[in-house]
Amino acid sequence: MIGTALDLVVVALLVAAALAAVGARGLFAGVVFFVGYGVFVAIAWLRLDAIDVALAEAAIGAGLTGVLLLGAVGHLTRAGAGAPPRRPAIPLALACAGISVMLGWAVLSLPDAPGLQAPVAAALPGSGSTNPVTSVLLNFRAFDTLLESIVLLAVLVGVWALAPDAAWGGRPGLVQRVRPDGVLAGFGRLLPPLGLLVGVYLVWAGTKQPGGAFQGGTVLAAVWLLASMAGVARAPRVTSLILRAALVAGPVLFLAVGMAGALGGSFLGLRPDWAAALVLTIEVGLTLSIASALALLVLGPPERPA
Amino acid sequence: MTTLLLSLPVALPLLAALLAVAASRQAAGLAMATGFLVLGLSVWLAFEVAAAGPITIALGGWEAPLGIVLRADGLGAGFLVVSAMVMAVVLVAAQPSFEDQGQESRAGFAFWPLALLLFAGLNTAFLSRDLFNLFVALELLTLSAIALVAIEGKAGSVTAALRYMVFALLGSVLFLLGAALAYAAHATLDIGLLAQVELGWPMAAALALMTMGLAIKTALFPFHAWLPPAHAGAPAPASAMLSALVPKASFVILLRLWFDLAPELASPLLLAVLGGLGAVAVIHGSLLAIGQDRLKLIIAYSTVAQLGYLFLVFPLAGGAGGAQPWSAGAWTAASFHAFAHMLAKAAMFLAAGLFLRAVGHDRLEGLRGLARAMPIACFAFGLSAISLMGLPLSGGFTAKYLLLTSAFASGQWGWGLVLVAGGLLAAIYLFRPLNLMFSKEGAAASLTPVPRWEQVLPLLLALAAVLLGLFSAGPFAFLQIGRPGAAAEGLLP
Amino acid sequence: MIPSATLFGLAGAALVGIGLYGFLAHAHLLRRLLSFNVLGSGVFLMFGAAAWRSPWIGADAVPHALIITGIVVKLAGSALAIALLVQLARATRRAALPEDEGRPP
Amino acid sequence: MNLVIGPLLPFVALAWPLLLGLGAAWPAWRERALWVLPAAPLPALLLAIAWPEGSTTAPALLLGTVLVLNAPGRLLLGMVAVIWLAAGIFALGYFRAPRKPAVFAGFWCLTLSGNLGVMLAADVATFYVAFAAVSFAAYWLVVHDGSARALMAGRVYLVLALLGEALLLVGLLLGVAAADSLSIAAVAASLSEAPLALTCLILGFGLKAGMVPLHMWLPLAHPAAPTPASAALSGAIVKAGIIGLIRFLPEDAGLWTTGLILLGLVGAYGGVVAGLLQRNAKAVLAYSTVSQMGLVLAVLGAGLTTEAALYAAHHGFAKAALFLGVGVLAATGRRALPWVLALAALPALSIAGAPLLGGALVKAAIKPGFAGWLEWAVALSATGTALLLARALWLAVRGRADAADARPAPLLWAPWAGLILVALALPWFLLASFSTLTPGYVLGLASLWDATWPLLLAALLAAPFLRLRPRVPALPEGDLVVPLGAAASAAMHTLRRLPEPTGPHLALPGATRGKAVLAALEAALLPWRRGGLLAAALVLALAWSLAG
Repeated sequence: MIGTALDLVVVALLVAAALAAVGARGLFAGVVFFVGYGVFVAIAWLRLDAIDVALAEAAIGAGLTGVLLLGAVGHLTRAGAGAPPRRPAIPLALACAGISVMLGWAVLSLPDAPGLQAPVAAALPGSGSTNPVTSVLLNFRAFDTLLESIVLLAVLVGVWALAPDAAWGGRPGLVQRVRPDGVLAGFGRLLPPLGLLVGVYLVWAGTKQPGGAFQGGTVLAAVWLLASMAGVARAPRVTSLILRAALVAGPVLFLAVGMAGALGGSFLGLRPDWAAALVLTIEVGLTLSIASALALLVLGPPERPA
Repeated sequence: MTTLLLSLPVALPLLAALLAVAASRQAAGLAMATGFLVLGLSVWLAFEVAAAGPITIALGGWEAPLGIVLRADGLGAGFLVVSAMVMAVVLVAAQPSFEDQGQESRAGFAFWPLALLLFAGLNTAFLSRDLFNLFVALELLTLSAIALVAIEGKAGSVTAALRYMVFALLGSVLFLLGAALAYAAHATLDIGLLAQVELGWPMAAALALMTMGLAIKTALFPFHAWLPPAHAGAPAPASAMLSALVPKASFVILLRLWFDLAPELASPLLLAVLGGLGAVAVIHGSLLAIGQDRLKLIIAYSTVAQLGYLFLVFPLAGGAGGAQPWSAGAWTAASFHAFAHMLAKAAMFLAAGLFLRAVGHDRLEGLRGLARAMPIACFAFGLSAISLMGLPLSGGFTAKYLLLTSAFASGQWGWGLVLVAGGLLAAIYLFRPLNLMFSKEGAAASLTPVPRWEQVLPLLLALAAVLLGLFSAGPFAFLQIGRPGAAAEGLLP
Repeated sequence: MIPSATLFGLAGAALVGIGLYGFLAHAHLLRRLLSFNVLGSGVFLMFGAAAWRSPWIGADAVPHALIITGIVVKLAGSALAIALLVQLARATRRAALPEDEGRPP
Repeated sequence: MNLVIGPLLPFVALAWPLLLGLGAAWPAWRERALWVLPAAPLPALLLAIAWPEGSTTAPALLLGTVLVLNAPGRLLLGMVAVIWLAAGIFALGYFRAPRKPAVFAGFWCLTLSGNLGVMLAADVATFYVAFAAVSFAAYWLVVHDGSARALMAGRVYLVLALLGEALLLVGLLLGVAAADSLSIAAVAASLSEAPLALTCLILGFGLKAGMVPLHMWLPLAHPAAPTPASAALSGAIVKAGIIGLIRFLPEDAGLWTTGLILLGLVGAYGGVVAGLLQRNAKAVLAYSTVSQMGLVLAVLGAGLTTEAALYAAHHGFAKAALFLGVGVLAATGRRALPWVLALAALPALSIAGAPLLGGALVKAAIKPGFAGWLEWAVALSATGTALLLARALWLAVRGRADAADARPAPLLWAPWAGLILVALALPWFLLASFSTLTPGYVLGLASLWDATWPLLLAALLAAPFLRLRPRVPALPEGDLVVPLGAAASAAMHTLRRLPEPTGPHLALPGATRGKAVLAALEAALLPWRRGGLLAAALVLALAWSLAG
């Protein structure tokens, strides 16, 4: 009973935050509501016993997306770019309500089929991880994860391609001007070591407990961004070989393991006795690549001539 | 061996893309080598499929529903081969524009990985049997395609890319929603397994969502308005990939949904809507192509029309008609049409790119008398036009012939009229550029010379489009391999 | 007592509707994108709720993994869209597509 | 998979002209391209004369190409090969300084290949492709000399050929749908249940064979072409329509049985009347083709397939000889005229069915198909034919060479004489196998009289004309009867006035406005809200319909 009440509160907050984020008058307010909405979604995931998802949602869905949106608000404001205000659209609202009703009905009429808990549990030993989510991500459905880590890279290449031709070879993003004794600079020095620790823990824990390359990578990306904003670390040039190597290392490693498996008879197959070591290796490689890709996505294309 | 044959067409472009990011100096060579390697592998795979029937592998050794299954049947392997042909040629054609000249440039860096990732996404979409995996593959494909649209960096191309982006986001979220509902209802994402279960209301909603999502991604009328500016604004090799290849991925998945997964669920309304929108697309796109004054826009609007033909397969072969004798013809015709369009459209865009380079702009009057300066490229353009119009002996003709036969056999005359009208309209909109190209008087005074080997590239593709018509019996039989309900006999002796 | 799965599944359906409305109704591209993210998380919530329909066996890990993948892909799309939008804003001083604010495309 | 199953020669016969045609385009050979013409039909000739019956398949070509060599096809294949061979040799002597020889040779070869292909094809796809090749490639033969008259004839030809192709394609598609097979035999068998398909096919083939009222292109196009091409057009190419009818007509053609006989007889007599009013020898000969093909159509309607093939073959040889004869006479001076004229009159007499010549045999062969007044009508048509061909020869003699001692070159008269010989002799050898008669029957008194009286009648009718020389009214080429003529000339007038498209803009009325409307529609579809609303609504509608 208490559980249901708690659920109802979370759902109410979710819907209210979503309405506020979508309908807010100001752009900035909308983004703030959206970040808040992200937090409530993470709570909802905790209620559904999905700690891995909750971590991912908090780190990526609310955190990084929020940062991206906030950054875009800044850019748009600086460019003085506006758009006509939203006009209410009754037919559209009806159609969207119709979609919601359709989906709600589908939710209520789902057949009473169990999920894949049993097959996952049966395959877990020898999959290289005791965390079923990690096993699905890096072993059972490794192909999805491989493609997904490469999607990030594709998008980064696309973002970089938007740089002015003259800026090619420069450092990503605008140059930050930070007061050396300011609050941000202080945080920038203080937080990164802490964040580094959290990030590494998340990756390492991912094989046994909730966590993993994506969540850990996001934290590490945040660390880098913070340090870069504080002026502690400068982003390398886009042509830097080390940077490029870091970006592709994880997927290349993943793909190499997969091809080795293919030579042994199954593409992306992991030998059970080596699986644990391979999973950890891939996780570490992916973390490095994901962290750099995410951080660079937030920084955006290089904008100043090299 | 089969494991490698099925996984390498996906793994090789991925690996090459990663290496192209790391070592951009070698990217062009790497990409071209990958194109031909994948082409060779696909042909080999096709021969294996022809000899032994559909080939299936479970990735990581995990069978569905836990794992992801790749399957090469006639349809998948056929698309794999034709798209690899297009890709191999397009990558070679891109080399003069995008190869690094000593110093790494922005576009020179970005083009190769994006093209290769598009290739990988495409091949995955042709082979995968897993709805969520297909979603990720489509995302990889679409995001690379959008980045390629914007690669010129002008305000116009950024606008076109953003418009494309908005449509693509809607399409992919609808597809994802459908896939999620399918899993929630039946605890599997595998098309083969879903085909075996009793499908209820959640699956009906899921199929409606996925169908609309894929239709939007295939730029079906009225969700096509983003396509012409996006395709016409990109550099020629990118246009060729965007117009010839990208829409086919979502279309193949659509075919799999309605012919593999739930053929018996297709309602008359669904078939009528898909076929009707396709028919309108044929007429609308062709009429708009007639009105354009820029060559690349004509070609792009022609894509809108040509994609419309593909959707006629649903009323002609889908639903209850799937058991009829004519359905094999119509079903195969859709693939044939897609093949012919892939080859001819890529050839056309490559040729248009050469014209643009020679003349400096792509307004129609610039084409006057071009056939004397660039006979090979103009000939290639003419050959592709023959296939697009559906004139006899070309791949486009075989496709239209099969569609027409099915339309008549099933008594659905209306679709036949659309086919005939579409062919006539195509002749009209292609007549203007052709007439100018081959006109006797007047020629652009100062043309930038274009090397002959570059003109041969579109010719290769155009010839392939014509050869497809000349030798259509083999491909016809090949496409039947693994076709669901293939028990129904085709129209061939 | 209503099962959490049902409750959050319905909430997800509602969020999809809210997000879809914002995605389709806004001319401002950043708001459109923000709404798209709401729409996406609504989809994931529906999906995740379905994985919790049999709490006595435990949560189904497959949807969870798929959702994590989905979240990353969604972020990738948003990042590219935002980068394009910033370019558009700089080039045209507008944050909407021309046809959506009545200008000729 | 074997590329070709069965003997290779049928494919060689079709591919060889194409190869030669391509070779003619080779820059070094371009000026002497005409030399390929006589070589092009040789493998086909070998095939027709010396090859055993049978079929050949190329499963990978088109939708699976099947070629068959059997009785009516073999005869017409041989006829096509012989006529093109003779015309090809004749062309060498005919063209002094040919205009664009490579283009002429190329399309000559393509037309020939198509013409041979229709005689061999046993599957619908190959047949259609061959038929399209012969129809469209022949256009370049018609317009070869580039004169206004030829271009005009070409335009009419092209419009009607397009119409014919469209009819044919629809008919074939419907037929394939009805038969559920690509085999011509199967399609033909199922056509009696598919009246619409049958109608489309008969009209399409009839158009090619000069069936009234679709014949209008024929008297325009045949005279406009250079003489060797005219011979091929009137002798060989029209037979593409005949073989189409032979192959596709079902046992029970329903109303078309009567229809073909009636339309055929209208053509047989109408062609005579219109032809007599012509001023140009080749136009008269073209109308004679309309008239003769009318008879063949009637024979087909009566159900005598092999006899029709025999009649058509004889007509092919003789008519080609007559066309070449016009060219030979034009190169003959007054001195050699009597001899040449005597020889030139032989094929004319043969077509009119004069006793002991080949034509009398084929006329006898088709007689059993008709009874009652039809028998008389068919027999009487020979009178018309005799009058018509006499007029053609008379006109040709008026166009003879100016120099009194001009003599035709061997390259001109040799192929011509060869054709005459074949036309007169071949029916004697083939009569028994293509009809129920034997050659001996023709030597009987009754049949000798049957063959003679129409000619006597013709002479009686012609006598007053020769004496009185009244002014006959002239009829423009391409017009058969007055109302049709008026309509046709109105149509031709419009065609003449159609501007040649030159600029990038088609000058269609209302094009600008239509363009604006379309652009507005496209702009209306572009705003995101509309598209989105439509997508959401469609999802709901589809989900509802799928669940129902």
